[in-house]
Amino acid sequence: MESVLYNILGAVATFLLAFVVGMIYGGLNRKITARVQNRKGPPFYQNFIDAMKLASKRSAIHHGIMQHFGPAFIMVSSVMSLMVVPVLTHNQWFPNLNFHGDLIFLLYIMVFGPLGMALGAGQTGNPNSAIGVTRGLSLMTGFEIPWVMALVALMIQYHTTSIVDLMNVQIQSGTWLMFSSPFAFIAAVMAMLGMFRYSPFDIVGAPAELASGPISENGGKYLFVMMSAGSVFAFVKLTLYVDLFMGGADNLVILLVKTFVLYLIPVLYSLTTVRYRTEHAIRWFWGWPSFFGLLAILQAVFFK
Amino acid sequence: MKKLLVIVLLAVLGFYTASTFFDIGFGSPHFVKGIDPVKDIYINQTVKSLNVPNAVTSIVVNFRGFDTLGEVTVLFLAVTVLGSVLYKKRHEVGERSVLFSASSVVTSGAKLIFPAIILLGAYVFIHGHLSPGGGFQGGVIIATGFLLMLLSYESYSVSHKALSIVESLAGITFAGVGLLGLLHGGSFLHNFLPTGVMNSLFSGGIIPIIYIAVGFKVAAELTGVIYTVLNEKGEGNE
Amino acid sequence: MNPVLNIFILFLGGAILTYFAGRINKVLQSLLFLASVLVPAFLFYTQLSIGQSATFSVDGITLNWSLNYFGWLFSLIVLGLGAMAAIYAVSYMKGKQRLGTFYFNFILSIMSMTGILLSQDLISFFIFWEIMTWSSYLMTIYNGNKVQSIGIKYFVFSAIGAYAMLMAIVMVHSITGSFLIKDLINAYPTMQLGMQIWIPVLLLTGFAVKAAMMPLHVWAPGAYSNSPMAYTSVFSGALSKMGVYGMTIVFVTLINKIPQGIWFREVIAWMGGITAVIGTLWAIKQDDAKKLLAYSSVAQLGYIITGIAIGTELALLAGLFLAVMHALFKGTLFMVVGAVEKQTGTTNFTEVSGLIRKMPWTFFAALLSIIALAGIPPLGGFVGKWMLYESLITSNHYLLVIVIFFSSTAAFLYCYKFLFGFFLGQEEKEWSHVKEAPAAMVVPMVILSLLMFVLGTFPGILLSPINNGLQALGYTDSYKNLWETSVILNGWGNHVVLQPILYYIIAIFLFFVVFLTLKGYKNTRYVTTKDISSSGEIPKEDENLTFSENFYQPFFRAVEPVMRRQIDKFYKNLGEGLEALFEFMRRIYTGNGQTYAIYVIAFVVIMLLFGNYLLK
Amino acid sequence: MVGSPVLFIAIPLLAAFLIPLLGMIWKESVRIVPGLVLAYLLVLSVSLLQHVLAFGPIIEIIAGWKPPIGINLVFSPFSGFLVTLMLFLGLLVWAYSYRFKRNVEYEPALKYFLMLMMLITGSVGMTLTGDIFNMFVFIEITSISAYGLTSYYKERNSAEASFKYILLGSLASTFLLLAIMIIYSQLGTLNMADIATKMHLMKPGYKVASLIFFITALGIEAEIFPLNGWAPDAYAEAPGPVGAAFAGIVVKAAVYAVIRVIYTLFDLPGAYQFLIVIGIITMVIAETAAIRQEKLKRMLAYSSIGQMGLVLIAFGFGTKEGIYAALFIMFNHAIIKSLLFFSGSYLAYNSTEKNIADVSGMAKHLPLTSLLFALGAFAIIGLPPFAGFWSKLAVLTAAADSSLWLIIALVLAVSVVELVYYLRVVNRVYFFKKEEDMEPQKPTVNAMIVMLILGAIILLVGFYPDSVTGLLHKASSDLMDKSQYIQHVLSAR
Amino acid sequence: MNESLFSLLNYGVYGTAVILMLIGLYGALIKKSLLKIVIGLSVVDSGLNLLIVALGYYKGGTAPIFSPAYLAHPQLMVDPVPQALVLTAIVIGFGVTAVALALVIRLYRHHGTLNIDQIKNLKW
Repeated sequence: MESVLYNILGAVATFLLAFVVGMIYGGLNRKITARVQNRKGPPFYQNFIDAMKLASKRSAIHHGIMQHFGPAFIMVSSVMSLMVVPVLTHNQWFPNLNFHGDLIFLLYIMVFGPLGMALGAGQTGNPNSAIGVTRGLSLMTGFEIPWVMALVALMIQYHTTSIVDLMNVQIQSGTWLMFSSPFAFIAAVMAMLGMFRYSPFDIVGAPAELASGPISENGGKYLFVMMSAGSVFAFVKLTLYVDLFMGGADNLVILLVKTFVLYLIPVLYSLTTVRYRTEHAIRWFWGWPSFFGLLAILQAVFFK
Repeated sequence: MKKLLVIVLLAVLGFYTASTFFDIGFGSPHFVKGIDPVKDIYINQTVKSLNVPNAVTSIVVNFRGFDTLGEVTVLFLAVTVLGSVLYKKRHEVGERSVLFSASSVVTSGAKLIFPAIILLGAYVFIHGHLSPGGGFQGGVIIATGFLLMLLSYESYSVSHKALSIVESLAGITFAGVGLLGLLHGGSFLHNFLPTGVMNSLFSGGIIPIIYIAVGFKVAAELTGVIYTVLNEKGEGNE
Repeated sequence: MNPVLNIFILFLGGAILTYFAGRINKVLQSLLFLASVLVPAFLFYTQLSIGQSATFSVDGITLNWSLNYFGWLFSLIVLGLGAMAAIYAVSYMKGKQRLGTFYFNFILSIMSMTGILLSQDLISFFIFWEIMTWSSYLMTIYNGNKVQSIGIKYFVFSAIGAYAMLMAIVMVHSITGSFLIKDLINAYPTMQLGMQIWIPVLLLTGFAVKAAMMPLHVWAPGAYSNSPMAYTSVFSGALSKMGVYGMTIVFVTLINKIPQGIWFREVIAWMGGITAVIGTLWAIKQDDAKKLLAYSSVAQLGYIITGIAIGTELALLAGLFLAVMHALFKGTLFMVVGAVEKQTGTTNFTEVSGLIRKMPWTFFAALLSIIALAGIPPLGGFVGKWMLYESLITSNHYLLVIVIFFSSTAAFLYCYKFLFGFFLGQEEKEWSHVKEAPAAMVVPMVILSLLMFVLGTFPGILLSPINNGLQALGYTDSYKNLWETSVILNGWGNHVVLQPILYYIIAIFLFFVVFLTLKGYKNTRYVTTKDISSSGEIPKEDENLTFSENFYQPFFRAVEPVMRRQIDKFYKNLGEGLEALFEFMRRIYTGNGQTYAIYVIAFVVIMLLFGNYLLK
Repeated sequence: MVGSPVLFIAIPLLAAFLIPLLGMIWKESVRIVPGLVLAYLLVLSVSLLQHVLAFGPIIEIIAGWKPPIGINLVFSPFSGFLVTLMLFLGLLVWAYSYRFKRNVEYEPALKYFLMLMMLITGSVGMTLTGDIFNMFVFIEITSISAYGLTSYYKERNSAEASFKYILLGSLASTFLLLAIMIIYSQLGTLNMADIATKMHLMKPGYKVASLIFFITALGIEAEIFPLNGWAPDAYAEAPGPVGAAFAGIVVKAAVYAVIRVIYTLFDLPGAYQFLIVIGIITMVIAETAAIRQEKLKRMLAYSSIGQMGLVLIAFGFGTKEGIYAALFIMFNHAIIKSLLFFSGSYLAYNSTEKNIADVSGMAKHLPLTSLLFALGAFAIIGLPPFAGFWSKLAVLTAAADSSLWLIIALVLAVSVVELVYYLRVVNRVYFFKKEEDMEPQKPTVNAMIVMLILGAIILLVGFYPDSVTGLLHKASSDLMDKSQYIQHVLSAR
Repeated sequence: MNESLFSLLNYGVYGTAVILMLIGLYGALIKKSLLKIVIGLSVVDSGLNLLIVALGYYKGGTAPIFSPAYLAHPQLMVDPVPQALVLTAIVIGFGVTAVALALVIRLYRHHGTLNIDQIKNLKW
């Protein structure tokens, strides 16, 4: 009974951590972008202010029940992913529901959220929402390919479908997978660019074209939920990459350093590029990233 | 092109047929060695069992009488089919048309010869089992008599009904005799009557009966054919 | 009397009575129809025990019908879905033409599928197979003369398959002298290599057609989308599973017994994968719900085929689990389309939108089915997919797993399209009169979708009969005791307990729904879908805000090169070529009697020349 | 002895001669008498068949002369089975045509029924006879009746069809006589059994020549490609029931003759291969020609030819299974094709062209007829659980036992073609809209009964094939046993 | 009759018969007029009948009729069987020709022509 209590407390703690870190990273992104573009930019805690504001608002209208289910879906997705991904190695405060096959589970639960949100967005009847959703889903078919290739490469090389096992492999051998399986890492990172939907893959939200994309009809608490879910999700992804390729983290500091370094990749890449059209984005993912994914698989098959 | 093809095909066909028959040989018994052909049995049994001099007749009427029954049926059917093919609804039936009338030589001559022809025909089929000839030949001769009359006289007509009755009765006789043979002798067309004295008119059992029936039948049927076709209204001579 | 026989007599008698009952009374006909589906189904589960058999001798051929666990497993699909679809059908078909034909063929289809599952010899298997084919064919062309070519396409493919099967059957007979399946299985390992190859190839061709495998799938979209929807749910849900049933038997009892089987497994598995991708891509392109679901069926069957072809136990479990799940969700989805069609008269996404508030229960069923279809936990599709990936990876099919994964990711596209197209989006005035479908239609859909939920959360319920079925086919159960707790063993020896994670999902989901969504929903007021911020402006009353044309245009710009090559076109060209050839052939009969006579002479001459040549 | 096989010939001939007389007395009798005769013969043949199955073949001697001398009729299980089948179908055809409106009102009814009876008698004679020249006579009886029946309708192109038939028929009789004479010139006998015993004495060159002439002559009647130019036209132009009679009776007799000649008369093993080859060609060309037909009856005709090709293939295996399969197909084909002709005639009743398009939507107006047509179509394609399936299975099994895989594949491929063209028609009947100018015609009661009987047989054989297979097995073993045939015939008392 | 003359006759009779048949066939296959086709067919019949009868002939044989002189010498008779057969063949040939001619009449009525190339309503 006590362990259950610990688990629940730990889960809440993990969630809070993820929320905070995700929010801060979001703020930092805005700041960095602004600085690079020679602007001052908002403070890094701006996101917290926004969130507070949204959370304190009260929604007055709705377009149907699905609109309200959407945020719930995405939140569930984020939380579940968070539960599955180990935050710190061997730390009882950050327990997770790790099990064999959780990598595959993760792949699915991660798309659960966007799909739920898409449903919510759909019911609003705002055509822009639907357009954004179609773009988002299409884009997903793009980046999932290299991403899965990278994961499959890891799975077959180390005969496991468990994240924890992969972390253990790195601990035992002492090398990070990003060095022992470089192609998989490259493919995964390229896929990550799409996952974060920063430029050049930001056509989904496409602020200038679509008013505000799929989330345009949500406001107040719902926007808050979505925003926090997004932040948690960003944290989950970064942690997952760290776990898989960078040997995990023994304590929070290392975790933050590693994730931040990783986070800089999409952020900085977004500064140097202009937005792709959806089909170009998809093809881009099916080009070099997939090629690297293939190399990763070949490596895994032939150099075990 | 088509012609050439046909000629080539026919040449090959003719070559094969002819060479086969040349190989078989003409004028001498051609059966393979070591068999006794049926014809010997036929010739012997003609005298022995049937007491009839004409071997062809005995074959046609008795040994292979079944064929003859079929043959008569074919003729009967031909008349029927002819009637069906040339059938016209009643109002369509017109007068027989002739190109020109026969001269008086023909008409008076025909009248004169007609009974003789009929008589000859009757003679031929009645003596079918004794001398060359028989029911078919006699029947044909009789039919020529009717043909002559039909050609000579525009108005000459034969009663379809009468022809039909004759035809049917003759046919029934043939089949009936055959069935009687089945009843009496255990096999169809069995020669159940006494064969009598050879070379006399009333000999050979059922053979003369059947041949007479055939004679009547052939006569009636051929006449029927001629009459039906003649009644067809020509279209070139309106 | 033998209960096995009783069931068939009831089916057949019911079918005939129902056909003619329409002359007397429509209500009576419907009742008879229901009775003749439900009563035999009831008897099947109450009177029949495993191993019960009936044996006849027909024309010197021993026919043997008996029930084993594997057949029992599939009977769940056939009779369960059949019963639901029957209830649905009565309401769906109300007021339609040719009811007798529909009911008759419906019952015959169910009967023939039951027969297939009971057949333990190839002849009765084939007989029921063909009855199934023609009864479903008659359903395909039920809707009139526009669909003639579609129906014929279906039947031609089915016939090619069935005849391939028949050829295999006579091959078996020429070798073993018997038509019993068990004799085939016993004799198979000692056959000549040629036979060992040909028999499975031919059998698989037959099954692949029904299972809509890749080069033979072209009939499926047309046939699925043009039958009455009440039947299509059976057609796609259960009937296609007969192909899966046969394939499983062929793979497990024949192909896996010979060393060359590896080639079969690889080729068929890849074909399954390609089927999945092609089906998915085309499904995304469709603007008609029926077509979309039809292509989706093709794609889903691709997964199932892959699973079965891989042939490891986990893969078989995955394939069969997916088969059952597919029957459930695709059956439900076709019912949903039927309901929408019944209420609105169209199934085109570009015409219908925003039905969610009009048909909430239908939407609920559709939502659950779509979630299951997409393979998202905690509904049933996920467990199957998860096992499939596990088995693919652990059996070293690295590229195949990518292919499958791509197709299942792309499946989200059409899943969303389906839900959005019908239920979400603008609530057009045109459809303001639409009401929820009748209860008799809604109840089966809801029951089926709840079943999906239960099976997805407690997969052990389904996995243990599947395991029994596999044992009936000769698999030794390597981890018997694990089923109770839904533990799965993958190829690397890792034990997996899926269930807790599924509970967590449900728990968290409920938490958010109850505390966030419902509360918010209560506190807010509904406004129409016209009341939105369209780029900051309030849209005008007549402004078109429905987005349904070219839904996934960008996606198709990306995949265009793949889509350009169509297998349909190949078949079409082939068909046209054949027709031209046939037309040429019949010109042999010129109509000129003399030509015929010349043929005769030519025949004689040629024969003579040939005969003489032979003599020399 | 229950009765005598010769009655099969004698009674109808007697009746044929009687009918004109009776017709003068009572008009209706021209229609009734043939039916009575056929009914009687059917009873006779059934009882004889039972006798024969129990006690062995009956050899009927005609005119009291033992077989090599006289003509004999052989009522064996094989021929007896075919005769029974023919008479049964003949009776059905008669019953169907009894009130066939057109026959009664517009045409010379007298001749129709007479010719029909003679057609059947001729076919029966062909089957029963044990003498090659007698066979020739019966073939001629059959053909002349067939010419007449083909050209029966006046307003159509029937005369053209009939003329083509007669052109080829004349060639057939020419070649048949040539063949007979070549054999006679060598062996001095015309009796089949006798010829069979002496055949080994003949020079191979003569053997081949006479066999080829035989096959050509009989092949014209049996619709072997390329000798079957007449068939589609004749089927298409003859009255509907006559088409059924052609398919069910005449062709069966001709095929029987071909088989008798090849199996019993000659001892050339190459002839079996020849049967297979010619059967395949016939089947493939006929079925491919059928698929492009616009006319219903022509389509049925080509289908019929195709089935005959299949029968020849099955006979060509030369095994007992093959013969069994062939007989089974012949049986099924007789039943099913008759049903198709019968019901098809009513579906396209008021159409002069008998286009397939004309049957569209008839299901609504003629539900039972359409159902029966569909049943027939399904059965002939070989869909289980209808009759055609079992015969198809039998032929495939027989082929498999001889390891003729390519032939199996070909037969099955052709089945697909067959399926397509039948389905096109069934689709039209059921799922299309009726053509504006087509007036449906309700079948008469007797026609309906006939069709229902045929449908019932199809279902019976489909669900319970054992009802006929026992008979077929006996018949097929009868044909295989050549020496027994010879012994039976030559030792007749 | 000497041998060489006889062998000439040998070829002559069969040759004539076959040539008759060929002529008849040529007429039936090539000539366009229906009447000529029918005539061709009956010429074929004639040739065939001649062939059959010739087959039964034995050198020096007499008619197969037992006059008292030949009663003891049946072996001197020609073969009676072909004669009997030819009788049947002739009659049947007659029947067929009659029907064929009737059909020609019908065709002429219906089509107004005797050219077989124009009578092709039934084809394919």
